[in-house]
Amino acid sequence: MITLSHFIVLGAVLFCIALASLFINRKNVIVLLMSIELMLLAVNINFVAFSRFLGDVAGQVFVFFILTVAAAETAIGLAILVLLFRNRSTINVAEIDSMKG
Amino acid sequence: MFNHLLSLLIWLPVVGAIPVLLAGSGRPNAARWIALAVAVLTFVLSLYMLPLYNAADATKQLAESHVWIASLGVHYNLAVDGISVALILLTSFVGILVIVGAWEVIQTNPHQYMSAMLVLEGLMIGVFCATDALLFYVFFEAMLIPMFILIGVWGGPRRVYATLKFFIYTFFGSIFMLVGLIYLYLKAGSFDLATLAALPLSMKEQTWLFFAFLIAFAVKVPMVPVHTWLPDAHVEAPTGGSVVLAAVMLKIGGYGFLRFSLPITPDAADAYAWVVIGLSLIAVVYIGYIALVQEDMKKLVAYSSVAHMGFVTLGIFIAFMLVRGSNNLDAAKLGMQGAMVQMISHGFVSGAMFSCIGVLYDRMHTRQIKDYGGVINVMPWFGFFYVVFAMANSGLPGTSGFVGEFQVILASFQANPLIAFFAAFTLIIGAAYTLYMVKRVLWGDITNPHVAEMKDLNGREWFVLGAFAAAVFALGIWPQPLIHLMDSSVTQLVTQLGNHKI
Amino acid sequence: MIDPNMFQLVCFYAFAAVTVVAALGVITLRNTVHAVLSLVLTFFSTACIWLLAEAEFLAIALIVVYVGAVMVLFLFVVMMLDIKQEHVREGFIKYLPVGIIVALVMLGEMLALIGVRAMHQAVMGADPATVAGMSNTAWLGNALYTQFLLPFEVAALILTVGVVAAVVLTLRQRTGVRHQQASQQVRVNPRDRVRVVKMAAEVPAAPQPAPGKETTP
Amino acid sequence: MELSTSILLTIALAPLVGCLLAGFFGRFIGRAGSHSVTILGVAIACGLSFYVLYQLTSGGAPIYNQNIYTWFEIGNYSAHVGFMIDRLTAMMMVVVTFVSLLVHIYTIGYMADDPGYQRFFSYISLFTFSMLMLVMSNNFMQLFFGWEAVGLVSYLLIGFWYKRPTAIFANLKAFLVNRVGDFGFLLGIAGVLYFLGTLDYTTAFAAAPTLVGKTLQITQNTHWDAATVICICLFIGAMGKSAQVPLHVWLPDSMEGPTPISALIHAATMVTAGIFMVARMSPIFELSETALSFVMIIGATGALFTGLIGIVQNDIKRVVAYSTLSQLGYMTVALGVSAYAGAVFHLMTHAFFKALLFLGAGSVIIAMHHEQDMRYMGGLRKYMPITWITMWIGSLALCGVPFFAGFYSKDAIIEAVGESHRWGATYAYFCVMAGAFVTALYTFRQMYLTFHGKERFVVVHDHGHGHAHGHDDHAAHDEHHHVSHKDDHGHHEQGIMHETPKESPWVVTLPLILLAIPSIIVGFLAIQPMLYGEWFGSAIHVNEANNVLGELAKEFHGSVGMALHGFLQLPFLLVLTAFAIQTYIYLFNPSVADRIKNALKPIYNLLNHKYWFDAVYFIVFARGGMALGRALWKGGDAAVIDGVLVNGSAGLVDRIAGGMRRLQSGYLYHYAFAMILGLILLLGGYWLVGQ
Repeated sequence: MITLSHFIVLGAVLFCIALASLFINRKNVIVLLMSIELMLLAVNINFVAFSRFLGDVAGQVFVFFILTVAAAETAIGLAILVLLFRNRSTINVAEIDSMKG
Repeated sequence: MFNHLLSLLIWLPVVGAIPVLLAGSGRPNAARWIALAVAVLTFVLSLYMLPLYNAADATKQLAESHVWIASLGVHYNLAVDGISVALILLTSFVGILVIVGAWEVIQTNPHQYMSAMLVLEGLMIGVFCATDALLFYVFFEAMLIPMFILIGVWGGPRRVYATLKFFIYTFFGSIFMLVGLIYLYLKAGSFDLATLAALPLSMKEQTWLFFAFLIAFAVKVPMVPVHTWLPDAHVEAPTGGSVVLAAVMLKIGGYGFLRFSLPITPDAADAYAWVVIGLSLIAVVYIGYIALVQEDMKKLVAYSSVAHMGFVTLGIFIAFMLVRGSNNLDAAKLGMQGAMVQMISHGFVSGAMFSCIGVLYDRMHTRQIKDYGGVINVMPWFGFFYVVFAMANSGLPGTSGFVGEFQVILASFQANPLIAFFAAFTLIIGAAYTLYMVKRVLWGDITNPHVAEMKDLNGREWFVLGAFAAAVFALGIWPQPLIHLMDSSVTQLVTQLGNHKI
Repeated sequence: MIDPNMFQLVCFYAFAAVTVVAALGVITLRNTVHAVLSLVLTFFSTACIWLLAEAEFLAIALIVVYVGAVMVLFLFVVMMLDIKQEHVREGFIKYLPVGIIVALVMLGEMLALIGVRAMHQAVMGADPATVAGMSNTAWLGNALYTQFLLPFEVAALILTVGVVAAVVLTLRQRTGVRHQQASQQVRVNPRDRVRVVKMAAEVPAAPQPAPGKETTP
Repeated sequence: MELSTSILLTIALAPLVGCLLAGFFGRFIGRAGSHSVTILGVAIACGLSFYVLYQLTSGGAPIYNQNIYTWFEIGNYSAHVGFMIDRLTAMMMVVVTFVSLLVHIYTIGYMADDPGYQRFFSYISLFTFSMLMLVMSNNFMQLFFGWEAVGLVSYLLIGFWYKRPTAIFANLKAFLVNRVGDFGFLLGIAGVLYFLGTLDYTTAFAAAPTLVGKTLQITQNTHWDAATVICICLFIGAMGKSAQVPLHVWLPDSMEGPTPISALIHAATMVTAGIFMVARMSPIFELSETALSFVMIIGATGALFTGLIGIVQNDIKRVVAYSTLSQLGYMTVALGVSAYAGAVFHLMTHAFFKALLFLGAGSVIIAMHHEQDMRYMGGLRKYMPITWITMWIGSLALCGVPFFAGFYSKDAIIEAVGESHRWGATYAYFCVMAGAFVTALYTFRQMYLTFHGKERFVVVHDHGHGHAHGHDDHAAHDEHHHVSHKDDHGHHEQGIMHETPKESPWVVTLPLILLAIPSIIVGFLAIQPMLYGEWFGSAIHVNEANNVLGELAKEFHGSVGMALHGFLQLPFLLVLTAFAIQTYIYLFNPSVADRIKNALKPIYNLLNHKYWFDAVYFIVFARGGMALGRALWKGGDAAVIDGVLVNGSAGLVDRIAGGMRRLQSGYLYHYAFAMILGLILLLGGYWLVGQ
């Protein structure tokens, strides 16, 4: 029997993997963006599971919106990345510190 | 037109600042003359209060009332009593003298300087007229801006430090007042001072409010230990700024005690009168000693201001001990009147002292006492005025400096001889620091060759110092007119002290 | 015969295992192209898990929209940019322990908070869409176009803005290339082009006196 | 005939007008104009004062007591400016204006070449005005006004030669020491207002008996007798103004001022204001035995011990100054034994002969070209006979030789002390008796050193430098003098004269002669009415039990009888002994003086350093005050309030902000990490709460 906790644990594991990625891939923006996708995915899994288990449509509608926003975000993020690479010839986050106080 | 005399007094200098500003740096003389005309007109108008004001009547007079912020119940309420009239007269009088005093001293952007002065004058008059707590607060805070500009733009080398210290200190204090006012508003639903005075408050509420007001006004007066902004602000301020600061702005602290602490929180004020009295006595003795060793003339006079303002707070709060302790209303009035006279007198004396220092500074560009010595040899007229004001500063009878101190000491003896003992200490220490400065600046042989080149007073400086001297002597020789002007208001205040609000 | 419930569970574990392994691949693979492909796999297996939860529309949308569009975009970008691999992987080993610890702590906390408590929740009941008497897509669409119409429109707008922003950001004005400036051509004003200048007729100037003549008497 | 307000106002204001004219318009009206206008003012005041005195004594005028205007009026408390003229006041007015007039005239000669001529006249007229306000007052407030105003003029006049460091030190010292007295005085006035509810003399004195039994609560368990507190506080004021031990230190230093003011202010009038005040307050002082004992002991101590210092002084003016201190002690003793009339009587005779001595010393100083050291004088009697004779008259009056004015007043005081049974009277009696001997010692020493014996200066007719030693550079010259007066070897210029000393001009000698006359006769004429008659009337109040003068009156058989009797009394015998000793030492065997000095080295040092009063005061109060001030400034204001509280809180904000700023590294992963950390903490928190 699949219970709600199966989904939630899966979501949590995915989320934590993405989280670990933030630390180990701290230099690579592309992987960081992908980690964010993973996190959103983890969230989406939870939403779908709750929607299914509670019988509420709002959860799935929300996943729909998250997908929309994530797509937009990815598009813009990648655009910025391209721009960045064009200007600085690197995607190393450590070198992007012009905001440092 | 005279139905709105108070409004006119407030807004004439403020609006008058606009043409002064428009005259621009290209036409400095136009700016000066317009500013002088506005100041003189304000003074004349303020004199017109005297026939309109009925000194025998203790109620507030010449009232104006308009709704300002309807949703908060804030009114543009103006009215004056005898104390306000006296302080407004002082303000407009000093207003003329600072503009004359700055005539050719301020060379960079005189139009801006003059207009800042006029705005400041208007706002200070506003503080003395306002009978709505929020309106008072607005004037009280707005006043800081022109002063901030005056010190920050035309000040000395450490002006940034001084302005920041001045601004943050006073702002820190007034925040507490604002909180107190908001609490009172929530409780009473009005900012009207008369309503607030009639509002019953528990002892706990009164205590909190009392200390909120105390912090706000103690900074302004200033009382020990929140006085350290004053020496710095004075040292860095241009002469005119110092004069206004010492002569009028400090009085607003004492005036605030009368308008807020006394009527709104009488029981707490009574319970904690010993705090204020203790701090006032510390101001007299401790600050006296500090003034003794100052090497900068302005700092010395600034510290002496703190000591003299100690008499104001002492006189106000000694009244509590006399009314509630021994029901000695006459002695309480004596103390309160002493405090009021001391405020006016200190306005003249400190203003004059700072003007004197300004005269020296314009010639030598230093305020260090050690750079002077033997000034009397080359500037006899200046020496005359300097000695007069120094004597007034050390409370010599016949000058205004004596009257208030005398009354406060007499009154405080009635409350407790020990208080009088410490207060009377000013006779020794006040004379010591003032005359020690006179000795080092005025007397002696000329040691610095620059002193030998100094010129005696010109006509403009003569006018300024002469006007101050006339006021100092007039008040010292015959204080009764001033006392009569304030008598009914003081009587009413003292009677109010006896009313319990719990 | 295998119990359908059991079969579902086995399927879930299988897909979940693939998801987790693929996700680990995403964050550990040196080659970014491989990492992207690994992410694609993650999405695929997640879609399968969603199918298990009978969220068919979203599962298909995930594959079509995400794998079909977004991941391809990723691939394009990765291939387009010339990224030095070793440089980008700096500090991988150094921060690995920290990452693992933080992730494990987080996981522990999450499980402790939600997962374990939810362990005793009721098992999957009947599909709400079926209960409502429609397909999953219809059920979702019904809600989306009635109850959530305004957010739906806003989401559309966000997507549009995203697209426009991405284009604007990457648009490059090349210098030295001559283009036809249509907007300027339209805005032109005749007065800017021709100016009629009126001039006085020329008069011969009076002869100037020689300098210095007066100074020598 | 009643006294009219306008006459009294004229008396008070005429010198003020003179002062203002000479002060503000001195440059326009010139030297002659300045001295004419001020002398005219004082002469008017003096003439009218005599008229007032005449009206009060012979004209049958009642006591005048009216307010001129209200100074302030608050509830029941009020202060006025007004005059109360009774015989005590009238006598003081006459003394003040008369001596002042003579000093004005004298100044024409003394200050002839001084650049500050007009200023000087302005000051002494201002002084006359202030002193008149003091004595004519009918209330405590105006008394205090006059009290402080004369202090101000004294300050200005001591520092008249403002280029001299010693002068401007002395004037500051004088003012501050006086302020210590005024401190007590003001508290005394506050006490009067507290207990008697008024500042007006008549009302206050009428209410004075109510003070009996009242106490002043100082702390919970400390209660002081009201009358004693008030009297001692008031007397502290008198101690400052009348230079009583231990507030006497300013008076010798005040000799830095020009000699005319030493005569007028620091001998004849201002310093006696304290005596006058206590006499005026006699209804209050009579209520406290303790306070009167205190007054008596202070006075007796001053009478003897300051006189001793006079013996070792070499500066001619300082000898007279210490003599003044000693005589003020006598007056104070008289006050202390309730012989107020005796004190006031001595005040009057002293005003004449001490002014004479000072002006005479000034005349000598003129002749010696501002040399004040007696060791470089000697034998001057043949050069300046008028000064010599008048000085002798003054000296004999001072010593109390019968028939001279001083005899009557001083002998009355000594006898009154002998009659008194007050606590400490025995000590006081010893002091005044020994004081008489000491007085004679220093007086004859001074006279011999100055006018008799060999000339200890050389006249060098050096016309090249002759002008240089005129009055013009007396400031510089005197500076030399004051430096050298510390070391005994003298300065190379000292003792060298450029012209022969000669008698001073008539403007100088005329006042001497005019003062010599009352120095001889005034005691003889006035003792009967002033001391033993009811001349002062209600002005002075003495309790029957304390009335020592009443006791003396029983034995009084006329002025002549008293004088003849005086020849056989102990004081005169002491004077005679002193005369014999000094005559032997200074006329026949001058080396004895040095031998005595060496034999009594410790005592000599003690006296020469004025019992170390000045040194101790300077270290404790001046240095100590400055050190305390500096410590409070640097430690309290700068370190604690500004350093810790004000800039400390600003610094704290700055440091915190600095730390926070470092957190804003600009690296995304730092922010992300912070978020994650926050998330972990949040979840942990939830978890803990859930537990």
